[in-house]
Order: sequence, then structure tokens, then C-alpha cells
Amino acid sequence: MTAYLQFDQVCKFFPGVKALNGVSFSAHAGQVHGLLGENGAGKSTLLKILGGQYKPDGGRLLVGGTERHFTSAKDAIQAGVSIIHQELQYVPELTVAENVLLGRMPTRFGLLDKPKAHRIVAEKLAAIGVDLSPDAKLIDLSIAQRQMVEICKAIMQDAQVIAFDEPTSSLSHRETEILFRLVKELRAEGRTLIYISHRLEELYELCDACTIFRDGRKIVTHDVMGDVPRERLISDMVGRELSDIYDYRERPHGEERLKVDGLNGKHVKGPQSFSVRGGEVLGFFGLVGAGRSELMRLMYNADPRSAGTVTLDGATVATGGPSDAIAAGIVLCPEDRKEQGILATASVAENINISVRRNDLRAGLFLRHKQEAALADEFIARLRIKTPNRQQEIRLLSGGNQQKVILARWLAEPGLKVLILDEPTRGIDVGAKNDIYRIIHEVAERGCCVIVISSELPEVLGISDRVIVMREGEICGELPRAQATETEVLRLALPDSSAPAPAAYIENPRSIA
Amino acid sequence: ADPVKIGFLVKQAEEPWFQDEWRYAEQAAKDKGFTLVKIGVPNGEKMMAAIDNLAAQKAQGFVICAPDVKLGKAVERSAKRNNLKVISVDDRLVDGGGKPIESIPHMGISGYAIGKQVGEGIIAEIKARKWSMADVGAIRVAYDQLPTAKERTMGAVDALKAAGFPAANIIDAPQAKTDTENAFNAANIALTKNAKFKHWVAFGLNDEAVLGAVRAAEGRGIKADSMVGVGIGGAKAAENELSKPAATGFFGSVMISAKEHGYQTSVNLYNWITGKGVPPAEVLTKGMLMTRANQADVRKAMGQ
Amino acid sequence: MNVSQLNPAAPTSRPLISRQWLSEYSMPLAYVVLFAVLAATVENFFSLTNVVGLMLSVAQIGMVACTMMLCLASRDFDLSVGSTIAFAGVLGAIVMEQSGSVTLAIGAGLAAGALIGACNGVLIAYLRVNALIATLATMLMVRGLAFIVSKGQAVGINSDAFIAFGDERFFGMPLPVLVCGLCFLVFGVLLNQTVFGRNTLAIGGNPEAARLAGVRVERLRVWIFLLQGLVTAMAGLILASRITSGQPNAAQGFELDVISACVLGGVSLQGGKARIFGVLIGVLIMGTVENVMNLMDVDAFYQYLMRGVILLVAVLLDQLKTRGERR
Amino acid sequence: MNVSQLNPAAPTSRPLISRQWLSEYSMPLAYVVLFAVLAATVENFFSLTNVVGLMLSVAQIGMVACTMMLCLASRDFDLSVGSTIAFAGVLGAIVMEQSGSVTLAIGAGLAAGALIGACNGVLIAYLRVNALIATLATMLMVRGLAFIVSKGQAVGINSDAFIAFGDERFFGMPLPVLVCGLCFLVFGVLLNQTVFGRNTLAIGGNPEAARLAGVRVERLRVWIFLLQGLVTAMAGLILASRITSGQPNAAQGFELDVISACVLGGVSLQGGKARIFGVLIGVLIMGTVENVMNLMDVDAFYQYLMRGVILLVAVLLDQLKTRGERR
Ligand SMILES: Nc1ncnc2c1ncn2[C@@H]1O[C@H](COP(=O)(O)OP(=O)(O)OP(=O)(O)O)[C@@H](O)[C@H]1O
Ligand SMILES: Nc1ncnc2c1ncn2[C@@H]1O[C@H](COP(=O)(O)OP(=O)(O)OP(=O)(O)O)[C@@H](O)[C@H]1O
Ligand SMILES: O[C@@H]1[C@@H](O)[C@@H](O)CO[C@H]1O
Ligand SMILES: [Mg+2]
Ligand SMILES: [Mg+2]
Repeated sequence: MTAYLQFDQVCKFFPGVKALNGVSFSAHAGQVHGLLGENGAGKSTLLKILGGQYKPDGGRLLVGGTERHFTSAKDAIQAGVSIIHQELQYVPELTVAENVLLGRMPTRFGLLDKPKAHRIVAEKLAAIGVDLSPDAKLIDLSIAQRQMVEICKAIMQDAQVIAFDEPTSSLSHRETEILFRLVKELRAEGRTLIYISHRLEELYELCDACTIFRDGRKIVTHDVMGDVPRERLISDMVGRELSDIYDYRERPHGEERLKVDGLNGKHVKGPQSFSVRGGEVLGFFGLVGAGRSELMRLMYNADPRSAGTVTLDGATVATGGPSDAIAAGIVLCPEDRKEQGILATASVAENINISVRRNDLRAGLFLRHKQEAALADEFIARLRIKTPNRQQEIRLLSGGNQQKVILARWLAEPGLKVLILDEPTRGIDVGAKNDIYRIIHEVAERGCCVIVISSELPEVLGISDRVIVMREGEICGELPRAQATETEVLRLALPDSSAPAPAAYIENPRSIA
Repeated sequence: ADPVKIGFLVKQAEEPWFQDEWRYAEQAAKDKGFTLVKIGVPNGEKMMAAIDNLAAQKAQGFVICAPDVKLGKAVERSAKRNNLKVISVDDRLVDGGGKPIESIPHMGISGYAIGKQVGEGIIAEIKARKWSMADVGAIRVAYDQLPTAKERTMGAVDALKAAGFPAANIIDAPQAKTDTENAFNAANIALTKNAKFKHWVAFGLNDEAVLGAVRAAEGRGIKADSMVGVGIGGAKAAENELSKPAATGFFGSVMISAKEHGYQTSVNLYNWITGKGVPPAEVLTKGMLMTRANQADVRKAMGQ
Repeated sequence: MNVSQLNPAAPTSRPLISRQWLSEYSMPLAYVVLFAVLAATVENFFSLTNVVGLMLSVAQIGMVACTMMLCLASRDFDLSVGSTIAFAGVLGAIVMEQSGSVTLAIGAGLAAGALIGACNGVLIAYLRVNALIATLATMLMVRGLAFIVSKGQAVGINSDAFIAFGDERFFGMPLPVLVCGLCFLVFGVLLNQTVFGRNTLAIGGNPEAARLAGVRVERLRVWIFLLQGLVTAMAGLILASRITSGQPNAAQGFELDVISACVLGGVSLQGGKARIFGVLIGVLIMGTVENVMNLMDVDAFYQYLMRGVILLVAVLLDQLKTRGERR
Repeated sequence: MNVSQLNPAAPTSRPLISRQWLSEYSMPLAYVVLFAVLAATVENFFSLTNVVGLMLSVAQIGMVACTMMLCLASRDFDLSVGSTIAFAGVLGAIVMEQSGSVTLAIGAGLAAGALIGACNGVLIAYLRVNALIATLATMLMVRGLAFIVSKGQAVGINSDAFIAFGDERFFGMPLPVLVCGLCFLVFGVLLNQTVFGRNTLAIGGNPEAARLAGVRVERLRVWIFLLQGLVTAMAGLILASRITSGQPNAAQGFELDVISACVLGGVSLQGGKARIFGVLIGVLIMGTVENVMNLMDVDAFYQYLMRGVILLVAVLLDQLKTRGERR
């Protein structure tokens, strides 16, 4: 095999950050080359250089043996390079077909050939096994579906080099399987594939070789992925040893603190009830669109509810809006950081402090700048958020580091009683995951209720005291930690689980409430 | 025959002057028993739409003060197409070459002549106060993008020059918009630049402009005894000023008769439509200088 | 997980379709109802002369609204259209009077408009000046130029050939109305049926995504502004011929009228959303309100009030409709 | 990788500081340089009377720019300020003349302003009407009201106490300038030192995120508009007292001046960004340009051209500065 894609001493500097500092490696045709590294290690930056979005400050890029100097994304596309970016890049008001064919719409006599566009996109979607109408607008799709559209878009460019930047971070089981099958097909066709992920299992399953980054530098390239022990990968990546990343510890559970009773609203099928005890970590699992986020949003007053009450320590939580929930001590870290989380042009410190400011970081009307700064610095250190300083605009941080900032916002909340985390570790590196799990356990040990929604089954199983499974908009089962095995949970979550599960495992959620 | 309906189109409905004209036209409508349709036409486009609109309402003619005198040809053409009779008021309509349009009878003022009257009034007061012309600065609050504004102020300038006022003492203060605040700011700068003058006079396109200059002068301690501002119009803004208990630098205003313009043009048009007589081709009304001293008399003489 | 969950745009159930249909056609429908009511109640409203007059009165706004729609759809903004109308008219008139050639006059006007538009485009797309400030600056400069070349005076037009341009009628329809109709046709096709239109919506919806997909964002934005300048200049020339003179202070405040018509028609200022049909309705609403108020001899001061109220009512109705669609 | 990168919260390295410093202070610096050059070259520019006159000429714009900054920072827009100035002035003058009480007059004007602002806020925040259309509608309605209550005529003010309000000087500074200064102080503190200011920026940056973080977005937006109405009314009353009459057609086009001053000062129309210092500079630039052109006797028609050019140059300079930060 020859190196089809070659990076040679590539550098990229931003004010205060050396995002890439002399990185060299090569990837071969017919190979899936994994990239690993902590959040902010420079992986996405490398792909942006490959995609013509950034100009490197030094070094060379060779595609198919020729040196390339891309000045725009168009150049890269024309050279047969296509990228699936970490931050999804779609046009919300356009349809699936229009997004997939953006920049390359078929025409007839100078006019758009809509039937043809519809046809070829429908065919492609069907071929890769995605059940989506080409006429749906992106704004009406779930994140996972949008992600699949992005993947379809990249694949339809028929590029020789295809790079995936954390494609599975918002996919659940089923789509992930589709993606894996696709990647393997593309490899068989002899294309050069780059694959970034923080999920080591995926890398082991897919990649033939891998390169590890840390702090903008290449640490090592393993030409044969299969031989490398997991521990070695992790320590190369994060620079320290990690044994059990979930770090689960038994702890006593207190009284029932949070009670959700008959909650109903849009996208939820019928009234839903459950409760959480102090010190308990409750995991929510389900497939994409199972209704977990919607249920939590109802509880948080983020969406109007049609029925139901939420009671915390015996007191009913007011329903005026998220501010009422927060006032009662319930906080929710949303799943979509770009749309619902970050204030893009505000600083890291402001992003951390925004909600805390309500009562903690103020003296009467005024802000307490010193405390704000101290709190921000504390969390930057605790979560190892990589940023030149707390004044950096959050949009300039790497994806995973943005996620950490948003998490810090909620973890810093002082009157915390119920912590709801919706896909908290999306796009976060192994080391940081470990940090976050530790914090989750700390919060629980303080006697708070913690609810974690995750589409990563091992994560749910690894940290939860109890798991609730949702399916098609309703709670369909519940398993205590001891019984929550991968097969049991999946069996509940998948639509065709016709055989009733053993009664001991599944209690009727409504009877718990 | 159909009941008589006539339109009265004015370029700036918000201006008190035109409100007065409309009021007197209404009076005529009541006296003679015809219907009056009042439409503001701030620009050429709106004017064309308004004329079409009148035709749709089956009016037989209209009186117009067009947003620009060079719209004459357009007025003439669309009136003819819609079979409407036209009389122009205030500003005489001209064709593309600048010649008055003969087919449209006119009643109005000559901006230049009114301006001249302003200048003459100022000169008379300078002489009455026995100021030496060399010590007097004159502020022309200018808004030259409006042709009639330019004519008026140039009329005043010519009158001053004719009386031997030193041309170098006339200072332009261009206002960005035609309101008092902009006149204030413009005049303020003119005053700053020419601190050397002992006395000041001011004129502009209307009362509001002169008011701005007077206020700016007051801000520098130049009060009634060393300021002579003469406006044009004589409506509410001037009345407010002239009836203040103490005299201000706003010496007077050349009053023009909205009554004659509003009432007489409407009646003339009505007569023309009903075949009772063809209006005179051109009537130029005169302005009168109204000051604190003769306020009541002038108002009476002007019929207001 | 069932199909309908994975596939939100799959054959949806009945109520959704009618909802979509409603949301698509509610504005035109509302306008038809409004028109019918007015025809029945307002004297002289429903007559050929009045309806033609109404259309004539919005012909200029309509033309420019077509390109403004593209401009807004691509998340831009253009305040300079009023000045461009004035300048193109003045320039056309001057060239007309000097050269005596209608072709030359129209050519000069159009060229000036295209140039102004292209300048806006370059400033905004390549030099990344904020669109509001950039077009405010050109608005001032172009207005200044209009005054300077005309020495502040209206420039009369005597050529009958030129005047015919704004006066001619075919089958009872004045040329400006026909031209305006043509604009709606052309730009409707451009928006909905061409790559140009899709890309415009794409750069409005998410410029970064468009760029990454290989759309030449900067070039496209310049083209949009250039078209806008061109069409605006045409509107200016037509206006000049209708009013038989080039007026340097014509069309002041025109930009806000055009933008309101577009927004009324459902074009989003956040970019990415535009419907040519909506814009047509927006333009017609604006014209109808004005027309009816004049027919009913509403006092000038109350006209301000009414226009405000009607603008509000129109968007509130539109708002109520989309309310249900929000989460 | 050096220490500053590994330890992100550590004191940053030199070049970054100076770049940030530059980007923070380049506008004021540029203005100081401009001022110095003008003082040296333009006769009469650098005199106490002229500088005071300059400040007086921008006092109203300055006051309203303070609240407009908040409005833009929260991703809103307000076109109704010009009309509110006129209405508050007219109303104040009428109440003054009728009741003879200055307190009552000022109270009425301020209350009207607050009400107008609150209406805008409710329309925009709760009824979700597009801010451009909502405030365009109130702009028309309020202007109409100003004409209606005054019957289109200027309302004279004779009360010396009221007039003193716009005329009084302390230490040589006219009251309007002092009030304007106070506004900059108060709103500067509000923006940078209070929860109110931070939340304003937050809803401008991402309204949904702010809501989920517990900001009462709707209420806050209403408050911002209410404040805007209040301050605008105050500007209107001050204007009325300066020109000793309430004029219903005052301050036309004022809204664009105010918004330009803000944008010139680096306030983003996309929301989430505002600097009070920048706004001050923006206001001063606008006033200085006008002042100098008049001092230098620039022809009225060329003034348009110059104003456009200077606006462009100012933002282009600002642009060049941030250029380096891109990519
Ligand atoms: N435009 C930019 N301006 C300033 N700094 C930037 C910019 N883009 C990236 N960086 C910085 O460069 C570094 C590398 O970022 P990059 O996005 O490549 O990380 P990553 O390896 O993809 O991380 P993650 O796993 O979190 O996605 C980070 O410290 C980031 O903050
Ligand atoms: N804005 C919306 N418009 C239409 N349907 C929506 C919207 N938001 C959510 N839904 C639908 O509501 C259902 C529940 O979605 P929800 O996001 O709660 O699922 P989830 O279990 O959190 O899965 P995910 O992993 O996608 O977050 C899905 O069918 C989804 O398509
Ligand atoms: O515009 C002016 C108006 O103000 C009044 O003075 C009469 O003449 C008109 O030309
Ligand atoms: Mg990344
Ligand atoms: Mg979810």
C-alpha cells in the first residue's frame, strides 16, 4: 500500500494556542486511519486544514502524491476530499435532498432538476439504509437524523478521501451500525478514510491504523491498530493511567426526593411518572427519538406541559419556565450544545457563570467579578478545559472543551438538588469523561438526585444506580443496577421486544410513581 | 351632472402651512357644496398614484402643490389622461426645460420675492437699531436640496446685498434636515466660527429654521437686543414666539396667506368645473412682515 | 421505533397536510378575503381604473422587492435602494437630455445601478463591512451624487420616447405594471427553480455550511447585490419616465417600504427563508392599504396611525398561524 | 507547547495582551488621533464653545444610543425612537401649557415613552412579532399620534422652569450634555457590572440557551424596551425644552443615526456584543464629522458624500483591525 494522504510537519497557530505543532503521518488507500487525542489536541483543526477551511501555518499536505494548497473548501472537494465536520454544517430551512446536493444540484435546461435530485438522494438514502424522506426539512429532524444527512452528503461527493470527525457522538445504536457498515464498504472500495472518535471500542472495531495526538503534537502512529492495548492508547492520549473510567462507588440512597407524576406533553406518549431518591444516579436509556430529552424538557419547564406535576422534597415545582425549575434546585444540561448551550461570542467565564449569577455571584444588582473569575478558573482546572484563558470566546474552543464549559455551568450551580444531564459526555475524551463521572458521583454523594440521559449503553450501565428505558415516547421499563445488563436494556429499548421480560426486572413504571 | 369632487394634493401634509390650506379648502367645500379629497404626496411616485386614485374616485379636478416643480409635465399628462382639471398652488409647475406650464393656472407665492421681503425687513430693522453693517453677521440657514428653500434664502441674500450689506458677513449654515434641532446645530457652528460679530441676523426657509438659529444665539448670550431673526410662514411656531411675554431674537415672520391659497384655489377650480368661469392664468399673492408690533393687524389683513 | 418517528416528512397524517396548506396559502387567502370585503364596502375600489392605479402605485416597490427578497434571503440588507432609484433617474434624464438617445440614457442608468450594487456587494462580501453600515454609507453617497450631478435640481425629460417607457399601455396594462409582473416571474423562477436561488437560501440559512459545500459565497453575494442595483435602477428609470423628470430627492424612505413589504410577505430577516408569492402579497397589502385610505379620504395624520395598525395586524395574523408550529 | 497553553488560566503571554489591548482601544485611540489632527488643522475646531456645541449636538443621539445598545445587544431593533422623541416633546409641551406644572409635564412625557417602549417589548417578546415590523408600526402610529394631539402644529412652551431644563449650564456644561454623560455612566455600569447587562448580552448571544439557563427572556426584553422608551422620552423632553416647543415632526430619521452610531461603535446587529465605550466613540464620530464639515463650509451636497465615505472608512478601519483575528 502507498500513502495516499500525507501530512508533513503541519502547523497551525491561533492566538495563544499552538493547535498543531509539526504533525506528520500518512494514511493509505483502503485503510481506516483513526485519530485519537484529548479534547483540544488538534484533531478537528487537522481536518479543517485537509478540507481547505484553514490554511496551515507551516508544513505540507499531499493528496495522492501531489502537494496541495487548498484555499477553499471547494478546492478540497475538487481534489476528492470530503469531510464530515464535528459541528454539523447543514442549512436548516432546506430539505434533505437540497442539503445533500448543496453546491452540486442537478440541472436541466439551466433549471433545477428536482425530480432527479429527489430520486438520487432517495436512492442513496435507501442504499445506505437510512429511512428519511428527501423532502424533509433539516429543521424538523433530530440531531441524529441531521448527522445521517451530513454523512450522506459527504458520501455522495464520491471522494477518494473521506474524513469523519466524531460522527457517532450524536448517533445511537442503530445509526451507528449503519455508519460502521458504510465505513467498511468504503474501505473495501479502496478509499482513504480518516476517523475521529473518543469511543475506543469504535476505533478498535473500525480502524486499521491510528495516530495519537496530544497538545498539537503527534505522540505516535500505530500501523496496526489491533495490537495496541487499550491502556496504552489511553495513557498516550491523556498522559496518565486510568483504570476504571466509570469509577462507580456504592453509596447509600436517602429518601425519595424528586417525584414526577403523570407528566404529559408534545412528543410524549401519555402521562409519565418516575421518582428519584437522594444520592441516586438514575440513567435514562433509549434509542434516538425515544423521548428522553422531551420528558426532561417538560420537567424543566422548557416546553409547555399538558398535564402532570413535579415535586421536589414534598414541594411542587412552579411551572413558569426554566427559571422556576432552577430556583427550586433542578438544573438541566441540554443535549444540543450549539443550539441550546453556548453563547458563542461570550467568554468561557461568562458561559460558565451565566446561571450561577442569578443568586450566587451578585451583590444586590451588581456582579462580583472576582468571584466570577475564581469560579471560572476553578472549573477550567477541575475539568481540564483547554483554553488560553478564561476570556477566550467559547466558539474558539474545541468541541469537547465547549461541552466541558457547558457542563461546568451546571455543576457550579450552588443550590443544586437535581442534576439532569442530557448526553453529557458527547464528544468528550476518555480522561475528561472520567473527571465528569467523578463529579457526578460527588454530586450524588452530597445527597442530590442525578439523572443522566445517554445513548452510550456502557456509560449508562457504568454509572447508574438504576436505569429507566424509554421507547417511542414512553417509559417502558426499569432495571436496578444489578439487573441492568446490556442485553436486558437493549431488549426493552428495541421496538420489537414482544416477549415480556421477567417480572422481577421490570416493574410497571407507573406503579413506582 | 355628477356631484362635484375635487382633490387637494400637497407635498408635505405634516407641515402646518398645508394643514391650514386644507382647512380653508374644506371651508370652500362647505360654502360651495362640493366634496374635497385631501391627499399628501411627499414624492413623485405617490403623486402619480394619488392622481390615478382621484380619477378612480371620479373626481373632476384637483389643486396641487407638487413635491417638485419639475413634475409639471407629469402632472399635466396624467391629468389629461384622466380627464381632470388642474390648478397649481404655492409653487408654480414648470416643464422639463424650466418654463412654466401655461395650461395649468397658478396661484402662489414667488419664493424669491418672499425671500426678498425677509431681507428687506431685516435691513429696515438693522437701520432702525442703528447697527453698523460691518458689525453684523447674517446666518443663512440653508437647505439647498429643496429648490424653493434655496430661492427664498437667495432672495433674502440679494436684498441684503442690494442694501449694501457686506457679502462676506453672510454665513451659510446648512441644516441636515429641515427641523429646528438641525437648524440649531448648524447655526451654532456658524456662530462659533464668527465670534467677531457684535450683532446677528438670521433667515431661512421657514420659521422653524430661524427658530433654531435664535435658540443657538441665545445659548451664547445673544438675546433680543442683538439678534434679528425673520422667518417665513407666520403659523403657530411664529405665533408662539411672538406672543412670549418678553421679546426674543425672533423678530418677525413674513406671513403668507394660507387662507387665500386654500380657499380661493378650491373655489376657482369649482367654478371652472361647473363652467362658471375660467381661473386666471397666474395670481401671485403677497407676503406681509409680521412682528410683535403689528401681529394682530397682519393676521386680520391675511384673514386669519 | 416506528417509521413515522424516524421519518418526519413521510406521508404525514391528514391534519398536518392541511396545516401546511394553510400555512402556505393563508396570506394569499387573507388577501383575497380583504380584497373582496373592500370591493363590497369601499366605493370606487373595485373598478378597472382603480385596480390598475393600485398596481401602478406599487410597481416600483414590487420590482425592487423581488431582488430585496434575494438579498434578505441571503441574510443581507440593503438600505441604498431609494438613493439608487433617484440617482438612476437623474442620470438617465441627464444623459437623455444631453445625448437625445433613449438607449444611451437607459444604458447609463442601468450601468450605474449595477455598479452601485456591485460596490455594495464587494464591500459586504469581500471587505466584510456590516451590511447595514455599508448600504447606509452608499445610501448617503449615492444620494449625494444624485444631488451633485443634478445640482440639486430636478432634471426635466422632454423626449416622448423616454416618457412612453413609463406611460405605454398594452391591453390596458401600463408598462411599469407589466415589467413588475415580469420581475415577479423571473425572480420567482430564479428563487425556486435554479441553483442560484437554492444557493442564495443556503448562504442565508448557514453561510458556513454553504461555503464548506463548495458554494462561492462571496461571488454569489456580489451577484445578488448587482442584480438588486440593476433592477432598482430600472425602477428608477421607469419612475423618471412616469414623472417626466429625474428627481434627486425621489424615493426617500423607499428602502423601508420595500423591506417591510418583504417581511410582511414572510421573508425572514435572519435569512434562509423567502417566498415570492408572499412578497407579492406583501407588496399588494401595502399598496391596497394606501389606496383605500386615500379613497376613503382618511385624514393624513390618521393615515400614519392606520398604516401602523394594519402592519401590526398583518404580522400578528401571520404570527398566530405559525404559533402552532412552534414547539 | 508552552506553559500558558497547558495551564489555560495562567497569565497570558505578551503579544496576546497587546493585540487584545489594541482591539479594545483602537477606536478610542483612532478618535483621539482624529481629534488631534482636526484640532491642529481646522480653524475654530478646538475651542471650548465649539467642543461644547459639538457635544450638545449629539446629546440626544448619545442618550438614546445607550439604550439602543442594550436593545441591539439583545438581538432586537428599534425604529420607533424618532417618533417617540417627537411625541414625548409634544405631549410634554401640551401638558405644560395646560397644567402649568413642570413635574406633570415631564411625568407625562416619560410615562408615555415608557408605555410606548413597553408596548414594543410586549409585541416583540410575547407576541413574537418581528422587531423591525413591530417598531416600524409603532414608529408610524406614534408619529401619527404626535400629529394628532398637536393638530400638526408646534406647541409653544413659555415656562422658564421647563426651558431651563435644556438651557441650564453647570461648570460651563449644558444640562443635556451632562444628562447624556450620566446616561453613558449609568448604562455603562448596567451593561458591564450588573446581572441585567449580562443577561441582556446572553439573550442576544443565544436566546434559547439563556432561557434554559434561567434567564426570564421575555420579561427582560420588555424591560429593555421600556428603558429605551423612557430614555428616548427624556431626550424628547430635553429637545422640546431646548427649542422651546414640542414639534410633531421633530427627529425624523433619528433612528438610523442612533443605530449607525451604535454599529460604528462595534455593537453587533447579531446580538451578544456591546461596548459602551465604543458607542460613545461612535456617537462622537458622527457628531464630529458633521461639525467639521460645517466648520469647513463643505457644500451641502458634498456633505452627503463625505458622511458616507467617513462611515465606510470608520468601519473599514475597524474591520482591518479584526481581520488579523480571523482564520
Ligand atoms: N479558530 C480558532 N481560534 C482560536 N483557537 C482555536 C481555533 N480553532 C481551534 N482552536 C484551538 O485549537 C486547539 C485544537 O482544537 P481542535 O478543535 O482541533 O481540537 P480537537 O482535537 O478536535 O478537540 P475535540 O476532541 O474537543 O473536538 C484547541 O485548543 C482550540 O481551542
Ligand atoms: N422540534 C421538533 N419537531 C418535531 N418533532 C420533534 C421535535 N423535537 C423532538 N421531536 C420528536 O419527539 C420525539 C422524542 O425526541 P427526543 O429528542 O426527546 O428523544 P431522545 O430520546 O432524547 O432521543 P435523542 O437521542 O434524539 O435525543 C422524537 O420522535 C422526535 O422526532
Ligand atoms: O413648502 C412651502 C411651504 O412651507 C409654504 O411656505 C408655502 O410654500 C411652499 O412651497
Ligand atoms: Mg474536534
Ligand atoms: Mg435526546
